[in-house]
Amino acid sequence: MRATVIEFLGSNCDHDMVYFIRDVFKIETEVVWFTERDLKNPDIVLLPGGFSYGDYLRPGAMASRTPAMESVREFAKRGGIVLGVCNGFQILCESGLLPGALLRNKTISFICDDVYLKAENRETPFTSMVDRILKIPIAHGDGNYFCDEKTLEVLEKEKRVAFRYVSPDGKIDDNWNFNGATNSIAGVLSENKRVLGMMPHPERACEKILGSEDGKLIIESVISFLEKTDG
Amino acid sequence: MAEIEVNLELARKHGINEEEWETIKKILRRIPTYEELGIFSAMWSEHCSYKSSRIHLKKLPAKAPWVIQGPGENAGIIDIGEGYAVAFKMESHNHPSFIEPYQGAATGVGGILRDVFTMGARPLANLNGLFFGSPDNPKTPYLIKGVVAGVGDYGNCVGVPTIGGQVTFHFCFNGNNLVNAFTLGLMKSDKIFRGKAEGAGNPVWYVGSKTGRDGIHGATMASAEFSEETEEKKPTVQVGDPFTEKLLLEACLEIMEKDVIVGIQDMGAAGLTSSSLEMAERSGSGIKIDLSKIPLREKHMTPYEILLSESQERMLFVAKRGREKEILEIFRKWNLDAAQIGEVTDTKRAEFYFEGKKVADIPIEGIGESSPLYNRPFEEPKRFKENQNFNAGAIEDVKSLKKVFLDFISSPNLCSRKWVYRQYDQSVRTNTVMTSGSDAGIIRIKGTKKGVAMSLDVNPRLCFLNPKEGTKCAIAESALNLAVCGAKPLAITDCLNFGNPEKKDVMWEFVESIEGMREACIKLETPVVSGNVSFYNETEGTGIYPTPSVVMVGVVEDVNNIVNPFFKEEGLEIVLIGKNDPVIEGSLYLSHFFNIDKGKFNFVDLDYHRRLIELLLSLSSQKLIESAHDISDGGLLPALAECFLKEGNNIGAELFLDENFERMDAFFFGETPSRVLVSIKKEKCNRLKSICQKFNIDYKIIGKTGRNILKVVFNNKEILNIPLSEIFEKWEKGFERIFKK
Amino acid sequence: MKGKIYVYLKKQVLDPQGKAIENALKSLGFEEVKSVRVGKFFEIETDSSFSGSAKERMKEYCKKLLVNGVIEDFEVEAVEE
Amino acid sequence: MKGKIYVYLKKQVLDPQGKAIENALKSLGFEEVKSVRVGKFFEIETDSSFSGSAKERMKEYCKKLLVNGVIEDFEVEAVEE
Ligand SMILES: Nc1ncnc2c1ncn2[C@@H]1O[C@H](COP(=O)(O)OP(=O)(O)O)[C@@H](O)[C@H]1O
Ligand SMILES: [Mg+2]
Repeated sequence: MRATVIEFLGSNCDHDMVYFIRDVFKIETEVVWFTERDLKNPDIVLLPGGFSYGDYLRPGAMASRTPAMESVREFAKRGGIVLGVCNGFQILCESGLLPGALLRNKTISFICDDVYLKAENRETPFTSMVDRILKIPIAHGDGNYFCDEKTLEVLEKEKRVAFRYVSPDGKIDDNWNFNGATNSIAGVLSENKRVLGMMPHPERACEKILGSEDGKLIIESVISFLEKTDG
Repeated sequence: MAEIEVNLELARKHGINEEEWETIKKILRRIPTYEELGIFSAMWSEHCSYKSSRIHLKKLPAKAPWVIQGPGENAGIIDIGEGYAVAFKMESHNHPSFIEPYQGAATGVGGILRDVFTMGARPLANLNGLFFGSPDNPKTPYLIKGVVAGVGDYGNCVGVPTIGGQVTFHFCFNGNNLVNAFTLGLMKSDKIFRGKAEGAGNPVWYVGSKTGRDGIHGATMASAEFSEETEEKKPTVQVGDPFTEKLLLEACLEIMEKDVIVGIQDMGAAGLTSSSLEMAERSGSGIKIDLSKIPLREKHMTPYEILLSESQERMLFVAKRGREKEILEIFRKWNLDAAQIGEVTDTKRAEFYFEGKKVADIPIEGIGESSPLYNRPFEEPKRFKENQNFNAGAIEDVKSLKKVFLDFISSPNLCSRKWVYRQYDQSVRTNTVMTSGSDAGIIRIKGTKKGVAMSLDVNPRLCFLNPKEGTKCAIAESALNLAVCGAKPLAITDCLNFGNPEKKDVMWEFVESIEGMREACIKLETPVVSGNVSFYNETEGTGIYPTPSVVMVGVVEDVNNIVNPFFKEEGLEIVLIGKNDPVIEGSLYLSHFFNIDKGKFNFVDLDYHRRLIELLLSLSSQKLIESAHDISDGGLLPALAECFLKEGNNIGAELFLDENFERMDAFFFGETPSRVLVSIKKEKCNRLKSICQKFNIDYKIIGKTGRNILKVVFNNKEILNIPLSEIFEKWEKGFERIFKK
Repeated sequence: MKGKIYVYLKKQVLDPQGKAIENALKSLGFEEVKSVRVGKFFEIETDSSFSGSAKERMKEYCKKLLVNGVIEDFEVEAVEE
Repeated sequence: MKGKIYVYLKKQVLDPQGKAIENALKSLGFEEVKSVRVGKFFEIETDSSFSGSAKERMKEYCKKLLVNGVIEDFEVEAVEE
């Protein structure tokens, strides 16, 4: 398996993502600068979190209009697997690869905290191993997922909500939906379910010493998916 | 433009007095140009020259085998082993944060980040010390919202986790809030960069944001009291651009990998002027700069303005010759303006040109060596002895322990700070192994077992009552905060926030405080490797309490052995380690409930304290205890509560007291240094006891962890019984109440 | 050319910032406030090295970057010089 | 009353957003762009339960909350109804 992490000007979770994939999972990982078009033949493209272009204008707006993202769009069209985390999720929405948009948190402020996630659809490349409620950190100012009603209906019907914010015991609860996302949506899938955008940071929950290892289940799912499709 | 006549009157407007004016003329052997006057004024401002503090700062210990860089550089550096070193420093941004809380705080964080990465270290952790006026002051909510958002947004955007700090409310900060920002960065111990301008002929480069008319004379402003006049003189407020800072950080670290940089320094207070002069001064060289080559944001800027602009996100560096292409390539990659603006000379002079004309020519030694140095008069104020004589005996003792405890734990200085630190990214860079809500912030060093721990502390009230002993307490507390987690304290950085040094009592506070810092740092073997002085924290003649913030930095040998403050299971023994002789004189209890800041508090016994620290380190390395937490502000009962005040935690405590105590208030809420609460499995108690005996530290079992409640039993009588949920609710909502008022 | 572009959040889109400001104004005693919506604008200066009308050019800026059609509408005000 | 308040960054004050947008437009091929400044506006609706003119009232909102006089200027456009 080969992974590619895209770096944009101002990305600040790029190193964390590379550490997660390359050092924790020992997966062969390439780093591609946003001006490049060659993605170096990956099985998965990862869009890291963290303030590309300072979140100026709109989070993800400027990054989504870079040459590397054109290649990511083509890669996704061919059925490639793409995971965007936090700012990566925002970039995916801005580039049209995922529907909807991420608005300012309902608190108006940045929120850094642990959230609990429930995988709503286990039949996706990202969730087959997610057999429990995940505890994963969020750290964002604009994570309040929004889409129009028609889109929402489609997302729910097609089971394209990958993760929802829940209470520690797995219940939908507004008190645990810190940013105010529509239908407590924390992660959204593309039509072919091979592009996932999520606000929480699985790469920050990758070792016991950091407080949780739950984020690993998502990559383990992808590994198992790729093994099946390859073999 | 008409020539501006430079004379004594103009010099005075620049904050230069007659004596200094004469010295300037002597150094130059002529009347200074307008630009030169600007340079002298900035360089000789209190903020840049430390003219009132220098002779005292020299007394601080700065050496230890692990110190790689002491004061005098952009940040201090200590060796942490395995080929790594950490650079750290703290800086104040008090005045700007009062004028514009959001931008003032944001640019404060930006400035300290640059101080650290300019040395070649990658910033890995921030702390912030925030001091606000009384919560009832109408301006307080506005200030705290702005400051916290500013600190958060900047660090979050750059991608440096903020993992601790302090928030203190006291009416003495009504007219002057304080923002002290700390950054720590990691580097290879053999890859250190310094602010040097060496090698005549080497090019001088400018990189980063374009220069505008921001904050001209900011340094001078930070060197005067607030008054209506300063309101008018308000310079253009500096706006932070964390995105550019992030690019600058990455570009600088990338270029440092190549072998092209001779010296590098950020442009902080007094901008280009101080960075260029300081770099040349350190190297005993000269520097020649063409101001026409500086990238400008605004039209028609004068050389004077260019010299003194405090535009943010800019760096100055000296490179080796003939490496232009590589340098430009890297900065182009990061979308940054870079320009060659001059060169190093061997003239020992700072020469500035503008449009072909020489506008300033100053002997660098002159500006440094002749820089004013004051031994300002100081005198113990009358209030000092008066306050010490206060006796709390007349204060009525606690009647309802429950009510007082709940009020206290939800009060502004004790309640949860989560409203603040939830706005800070604490986990970016995936190193954070302990963060806000515990006693210290700790990051692990990837590729090793080590961790670096840090804690920011000061108790302004104690420093007001007794600056020397109060400062000792700050250092002692900071060290103890590390030790309870299992980190060995190694060195400190400080931020000395005081009032107007021209007042004898303020100067006395300063001198005493330095003496306390000296004694404590020598005893604890934690030298002062960097720091910052902020005077003139006064408004309309009223000054703040002396507030010498310190950050202690230390090392954890194995992050798997870290101890946190929280009770983990029922049935553990709760042991109080340390001398249990609390008093309410000078306590938060007395200040909060009775509005009295008086009395003689218990001084720290540094020998005892040092043994306590060693004891704690031995406990954590042996994995003997389950939790540890120091007892500080608020005394025993709040500290005990802090061992279970955590989301989702439902392990409470029962205290069994047989001791005869005279007063409830002193026993439960009184303060004294060098006390720690630990929880431990019953079967290990004897071992703990014998280790305590070995270190000659007092030991007493005072209770047991239990389920869901906080209970106190005194002589077989229950005197307190509160469900944890009730305590948690009160404690957690403390900040909301400040905003509702 | 000089131009101004106004960007509005679509009506159906929740405006958390507007809501917060509304509440803040009310709590300052401005109880008459019924609703607040926040928008942004761009003031843009260009030279004349482009073809087509100024207004069309500005619309292109919007479509290519400045506006997210999922949540925002815009208006353009261009001054040719 | 309905009103609009436009808030501008003062001329001398750095506009990091504007600068980044300017660069982004250029790199998308709009090389004619010389400068971009970003501002914001508020659309406010109120009932009539206040005294004084609508315009004055809006100015009060600005001074009390909406505008940071240290770095921003504003303009008010009020429609009495
Ligand atoms: N401004 C702040 N930013 C981040 N964390 C903070 C801030 N203020 C306080 N904290 C955190 O809240 C907790 C309680 O603070 P404090 O009572 O000052 O701790 P201590 O008494 O152990 O020094 C600590 O973990 C501290 O790091
Ligand atoms: Mg502590």
